[in-house]
Amino acid sequence: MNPLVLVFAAPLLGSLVLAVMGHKPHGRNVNVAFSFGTLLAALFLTIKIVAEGPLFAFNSQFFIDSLNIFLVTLTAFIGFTTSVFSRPYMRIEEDRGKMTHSRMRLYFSMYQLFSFCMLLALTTNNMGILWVAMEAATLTTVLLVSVYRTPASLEAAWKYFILCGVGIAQALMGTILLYMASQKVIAPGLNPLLWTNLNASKSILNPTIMSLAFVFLLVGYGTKVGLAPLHNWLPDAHAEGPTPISAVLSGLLLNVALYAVIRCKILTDGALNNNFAGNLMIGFGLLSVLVGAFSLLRQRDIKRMFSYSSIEHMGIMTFAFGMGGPIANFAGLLHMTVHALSKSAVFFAVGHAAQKAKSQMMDDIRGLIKVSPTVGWGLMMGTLAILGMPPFGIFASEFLILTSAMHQLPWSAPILLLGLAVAFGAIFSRVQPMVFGETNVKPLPHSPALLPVFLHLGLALMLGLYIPNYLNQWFLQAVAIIGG
Amino acid sequence: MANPTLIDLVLWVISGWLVIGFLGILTLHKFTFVARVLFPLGGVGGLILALLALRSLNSGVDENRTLPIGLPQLIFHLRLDALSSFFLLVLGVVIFGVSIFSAGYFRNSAGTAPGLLALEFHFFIASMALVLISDDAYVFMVAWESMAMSSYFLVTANHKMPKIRAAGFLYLLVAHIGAIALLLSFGVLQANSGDYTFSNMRIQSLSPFWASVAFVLAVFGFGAKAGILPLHIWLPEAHPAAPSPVSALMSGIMLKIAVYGMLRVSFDLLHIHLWWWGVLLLVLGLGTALFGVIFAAVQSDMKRLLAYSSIENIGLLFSAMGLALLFYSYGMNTIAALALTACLYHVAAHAVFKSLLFLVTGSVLHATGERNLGRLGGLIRFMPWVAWLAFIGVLASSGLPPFSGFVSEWLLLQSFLFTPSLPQPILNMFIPVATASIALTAALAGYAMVKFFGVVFLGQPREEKLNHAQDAGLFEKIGMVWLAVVTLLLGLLPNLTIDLMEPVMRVLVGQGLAGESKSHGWWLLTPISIERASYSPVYFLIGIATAIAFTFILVRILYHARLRRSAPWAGGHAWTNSRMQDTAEGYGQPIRQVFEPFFSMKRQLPKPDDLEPKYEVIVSDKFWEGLYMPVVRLTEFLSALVGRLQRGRISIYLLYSFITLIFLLLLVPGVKI
Amino acid sequence: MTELSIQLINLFASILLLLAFAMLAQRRVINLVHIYAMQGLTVVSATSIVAFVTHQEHLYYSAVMTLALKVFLIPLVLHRLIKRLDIRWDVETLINIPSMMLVGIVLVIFSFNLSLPISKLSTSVTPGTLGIALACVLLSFMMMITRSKALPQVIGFLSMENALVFAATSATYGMPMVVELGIALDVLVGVFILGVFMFQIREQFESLDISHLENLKEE
Amino acid sequence: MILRQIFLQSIVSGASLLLAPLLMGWVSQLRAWLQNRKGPGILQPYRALHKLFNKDSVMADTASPLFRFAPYLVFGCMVLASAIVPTFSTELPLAKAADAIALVGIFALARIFISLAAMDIGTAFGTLGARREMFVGFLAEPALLMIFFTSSLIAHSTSLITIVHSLTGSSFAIYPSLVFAAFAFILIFLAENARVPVDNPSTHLELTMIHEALILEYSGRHLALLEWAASLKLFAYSSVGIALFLPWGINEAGSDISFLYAIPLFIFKLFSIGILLALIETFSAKMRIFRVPEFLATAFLLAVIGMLTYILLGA
Repeated sequence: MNPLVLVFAAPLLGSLVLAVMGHKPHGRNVNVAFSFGTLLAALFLTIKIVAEGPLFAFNSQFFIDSLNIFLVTLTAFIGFTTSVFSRPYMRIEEDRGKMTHSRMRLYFSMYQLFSFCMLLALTTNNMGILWVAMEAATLTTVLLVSVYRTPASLEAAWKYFILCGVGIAQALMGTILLYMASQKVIAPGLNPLLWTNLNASKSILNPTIMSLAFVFLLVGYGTKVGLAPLHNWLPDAHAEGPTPISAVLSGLLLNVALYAVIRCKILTDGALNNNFAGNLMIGFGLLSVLVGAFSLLRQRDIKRMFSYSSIEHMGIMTFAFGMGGPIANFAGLLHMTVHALSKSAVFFAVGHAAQKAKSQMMDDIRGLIKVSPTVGWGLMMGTLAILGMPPFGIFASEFLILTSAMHQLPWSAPILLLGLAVAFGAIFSRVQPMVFGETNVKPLPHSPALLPVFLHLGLALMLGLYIPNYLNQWFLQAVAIIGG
Repeated sequence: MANPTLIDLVLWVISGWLVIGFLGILTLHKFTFVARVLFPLGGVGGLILALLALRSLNSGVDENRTLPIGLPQLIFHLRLDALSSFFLLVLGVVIFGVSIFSAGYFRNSAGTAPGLLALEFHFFIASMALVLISDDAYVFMVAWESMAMSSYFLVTANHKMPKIRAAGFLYLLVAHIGAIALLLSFGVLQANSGDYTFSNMRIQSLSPFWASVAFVLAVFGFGAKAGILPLHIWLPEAHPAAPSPVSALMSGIMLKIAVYGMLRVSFDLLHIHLWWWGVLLLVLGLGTALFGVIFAAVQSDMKRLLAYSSIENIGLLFSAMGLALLFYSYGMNTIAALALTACLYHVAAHAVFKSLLFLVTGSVLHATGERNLGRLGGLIRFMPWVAWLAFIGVLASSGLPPFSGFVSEWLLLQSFLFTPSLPQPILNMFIPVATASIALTAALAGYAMVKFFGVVFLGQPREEKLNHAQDAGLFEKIGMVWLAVVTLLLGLLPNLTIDLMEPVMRVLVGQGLAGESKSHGWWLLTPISIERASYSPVYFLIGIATAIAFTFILVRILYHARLRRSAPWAGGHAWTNSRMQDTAEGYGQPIRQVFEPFFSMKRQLPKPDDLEPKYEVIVSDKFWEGLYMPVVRLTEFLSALVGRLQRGRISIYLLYSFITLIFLLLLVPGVKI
Repeated sequence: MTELSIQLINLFASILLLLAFAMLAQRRVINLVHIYAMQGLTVVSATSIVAFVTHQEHLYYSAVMTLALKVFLIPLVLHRLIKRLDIRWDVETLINIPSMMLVGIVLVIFSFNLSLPISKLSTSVTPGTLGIALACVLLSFMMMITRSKALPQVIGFLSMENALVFAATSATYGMPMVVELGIALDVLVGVFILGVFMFQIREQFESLDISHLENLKEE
Repeated sequence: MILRQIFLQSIVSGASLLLAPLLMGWVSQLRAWLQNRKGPGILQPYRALHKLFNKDSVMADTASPLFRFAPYLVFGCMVLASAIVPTFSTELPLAKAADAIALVGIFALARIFISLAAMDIGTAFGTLGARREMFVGFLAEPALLMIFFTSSLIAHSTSLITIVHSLTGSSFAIYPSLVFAAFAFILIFLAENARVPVDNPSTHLELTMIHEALILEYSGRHLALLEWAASLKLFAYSSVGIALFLPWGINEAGSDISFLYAIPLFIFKLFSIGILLALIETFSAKMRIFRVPEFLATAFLLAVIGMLTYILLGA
């Protein structure tokens, strides 16, 4: 049996089952089980790909190569760890009366469906299905963000829906243009929307249509990536939803959207033979870095702050991919991986911290190291990882990005320097008094799930010091696919 | 491995430190074990490292090693050459003293658990050693930032005080910005070859413009770590905040690591050398030195005083380096070697005596609980060990013969006297001024040090509780005695030390001084020629000692007057008390007056009718108001501006998307509107 | 393809544009729904013609689906929403209607120009339709920007989607069936979610005026 | 050879030890005459030293060992200083051990010891004196160094002997840079030896005193040593002045015959310096302590200008 079927079946089935019994006490465990199943299926798929090379499935509608396989694994992995984190977290939310039974069912069911949508978006070969999956991912997360039904969460979800909906509509326009361009040139009998077919004949696609298409696609998927100035939904959605959702939004959804942009960039580059797409991405990237960094300074809500940090990091990645070249692309992929791991770890720690303090306001969170040393150190280490302190992996990718930027685009170096410095100052000055200092808050009733935090940080640490050879090979092959 | 090479052994020491650190985590709260076993063990590691480095310097080792970690295309490249060996030697020597001291210093009650402290401490020293043997940009940066991070945690060991947290934050922020600048500098140096090893950087030929960019970025990055003006701002905050052994390590070694990096980049990695680089370093260094020492003289917190004194010394190091670079850029390699010798000598000397002095403040702090000079005094009577050891450090720090600080100062001034031979007339004009400021700095350093020693240890105790101060414990004494002995040796045996630097000079400028410097015997230092200049601390010491001994004996033999003790005479005033001594502020008053434009001062003067008259002067750094606050305000302004992007209105957000779309469509090639 | 069908498609395109302008000018919410339904009908007609001319079977399915969804189901849902929520008027647009029309005209010229190079290269028989579809997208976009109530905003969103479907059928003779189905499903689910939301928003804020949704912002 | 060197060195050192108080006495006698007083006689310093050595020493009960040790060290420093400065002969084996920079270092070492000793007792006067002494020192010391450097630039050496050699060298030359240096030196000379207008050695007025405040707590043999050290300092400074600015006629290594005229000539120069000093002290008034920085800064700047002049004119 094709392992891809399992990869899809596990979350879909989980979604259905949990829609029925998600409110039961062991619904949490079932959620973990299904996520674990997805992870196993993804690993199985990965092993198959490693052994046999790229894979087509279902009449070429699905295509798995080195560029998406590591994202599939990453998505399944973070999906799993987040479900582990959800166990005690949602239990406390339920105890505190923020979640009713029906909301629990909705939450778990949508959580699985969301995983499914992302895996679908990652593995599909059809640019149309990619669009559909992205839109579906938006819809599921809209429900997840609004799950508390508070005025703030409704407002956040509404904005999220409208802004991303409109954005995604532009991506549909782009897809139509793409289709139009390929329809004219592609050999009859081949599906003109399949990425592999497009990629094979990308050099003969009409450059004008392709550049128009790329603009629409970039605005569309870029909205989901959270590129400034299309980013306005992102802090609201991160801050008002449940923390596990913030973790997967930052850790996964943004990556998937960026993945879509990269796929489009590959085609555009092939058609245009200039760096039009790259330049646009460089511009968006730098703007996002600056906007993200300067916005960080004024935050008082901890989740909001880290969501701005995600904007900044997505900016760095977009910049890296825009710049292109083997080193920058490698660094961009590495950054995607490590940022996902570190940022979700930070959100896990933040979740526990905010639950302890019963507030997301940073002024209310103090002395974590005293209440719970593990949460405190988890937040501190996660923050340092996010800020690019070695030996965490983000440092490795930032190292490569900055050093190659210094030669390829020297003028951008001061901007990046400014952005990183401001971000560092802003985040660290807030996190330090939260972790250190005095407090009189009592410990939580349920022991926090810190395994995911340290697992993620451990992996992020490892990737800074040692990248396993097979992962390196994937990255290298993916770099070859991205080219540029 | 049957016959491990030196670099392997160095790596074993580093890993040993890491293991000690992890043992610390395992024994988080076992105070006695951590203090009595782990810290001395780490100290022994330092000693072993020093011996290895000595061996390496003597045998002229140049060993490479790669470790299969790091980035896949860039595994860790390590290299042990003469330059790293020299710094490793300094590192090992200082760590031995500081670790042994720490064994007796840390108390169980401090904010951070002892085991965690051990982890941070050993991680810190291990990362410093790793910086020194790194041979590619990645491992260098990893070790560099680990060093910053671990020292940050050490600085904030007592994190319950908001002031300490603020100091730690400032420190890490400056360190991080500096690190990004370094990263960019390495980015230039690798010249887009994608190969980040130092050996690749050496063979890249950059245009003068790009080489200058790399150099200036390196100055910024390393200067931020070293505390060069105007990036010194963190230093006087972080040093007082940190526990004393940590201040000792930071001041003694970490600042030198920045000097090492600067030497590595400017002499080793860059293949061309422009004369104005030297001038830049020289000007920065001189400014820093003068600034540091003037501020040191007016401080009223003993650790701040020492921190500013470290700024001064770093300034001297940078000016020596700048001078060397200047000579080197004109191909005057012998004289460049002279200036570099001065620089390296001062690295060693300052590392040892400044750590010693910081350890002294630790002992004083433990015995009295006071850091404020205004509440100390007379401790020589209660803590004679600490006081006399401090005295050695103070004399070395003041640059007095025959102590270690004098040798480096002497060498530096000697090299300045060669500057008229430079082919640039404008530089010749500049040199007298530079020399004058070096001389002024040296003299002011003496002023500051007299203040430090005199106010802390001499006179009468300014507080009642000082009468119960206890002398340092055994471990503390051993640590300090070790450093004091090394200080004395460095002062008395300059030729032996310069011999050790010989291979370093060969690496950096192609030739050394050793051939000439001991041509008249090991005891006489003649760096260029005997006619030019000579200095012999041993003779010097013998001369003074003979004179003193002669005088003493003669006075004893010829005269038989007795010695009586009585209350101080004090010009006949009957009612003197300890409050009538000069305060630290009073002692700094002449400096405040002469150098008034340097400071921004707030005075609180007592009025005639005050019932509790209070006099207070707060001297602060003009750089805060003049440079940092505007930057902070600008950043806040910009962030407010960016914050206006997000006003909560969905229509506006949609408008952003709309405008972005239209704008990008206009950018599409081939679209004409 | 016959001359007649080309003219018909061009006619429907113009009607679509006209309706887009009408939507921009219309203040009564109920009329917006009617216009939306008419847009749907236009799209259905255009799709059927293309299907008829190109003999693509899946376009017929697409037309039927659009008819069911956009002419009947969604307008019906919207009607009921309006009744239940009791909203008739969108009191004030953020910009007055004449200036909005002016901006609209500029947008139309812009999109025509934009699609000009593509139309020249196009082998399609109806080169102008892409420009019109693009203009409709932008006009709907503008409508979303300027409306201050939640429901008109949603209608703007839906009409943008209509324009996109029109672009797909007229410029490319329809996307593959899987994609069309997916798009339709997404739209349907989206409308339901929005409907649920609107009830909840009214419950929480006691109004559907989106100016109440401005609490999450930077100080 | 070695014996000869040790012999010569002892002669020179012994001579300076014995001559130093004489110079002191000569200056005060001259001052007395210039001020129409009778004066204590030129040998008064010897008598004073003898008296002090024979007296009991009274020491504050709070004094630390540092306090007792300081007079010996200061005295030792001054002996060493006068041993390495060429007086009437350049054949000084000890001079190799310390050059001009080290000489400045020796003075600084002595200064720091005496200042610390003054702080040790913890009286108001002691700390005041220490502060003022260091204050004068931090300006005078670099100025002195600059003066040495001006001549070092000419001689391409910091060794005092080489400097004297090259200044007395084959051909007579006028060095304008040395003129500046000489003026600077006179100012420093006054300041460093606690002379009017910077300090007045014959007063104990607390508003003005510097040197006296430092040694206020000393008595008996310790005071004697300090006084002797002060006269040695005056002697050393005078010798420095002679060596740098009036070096002609000094005995060069290898020509023993020149001792015949070198020694009398040196004594003559010394006495002339004494006259100059007495004149200056008589015709100027003591400055306020706040004016001292200006005075010393002038000296410092003059010395720097001296160096600049050398670089500009090459002479």
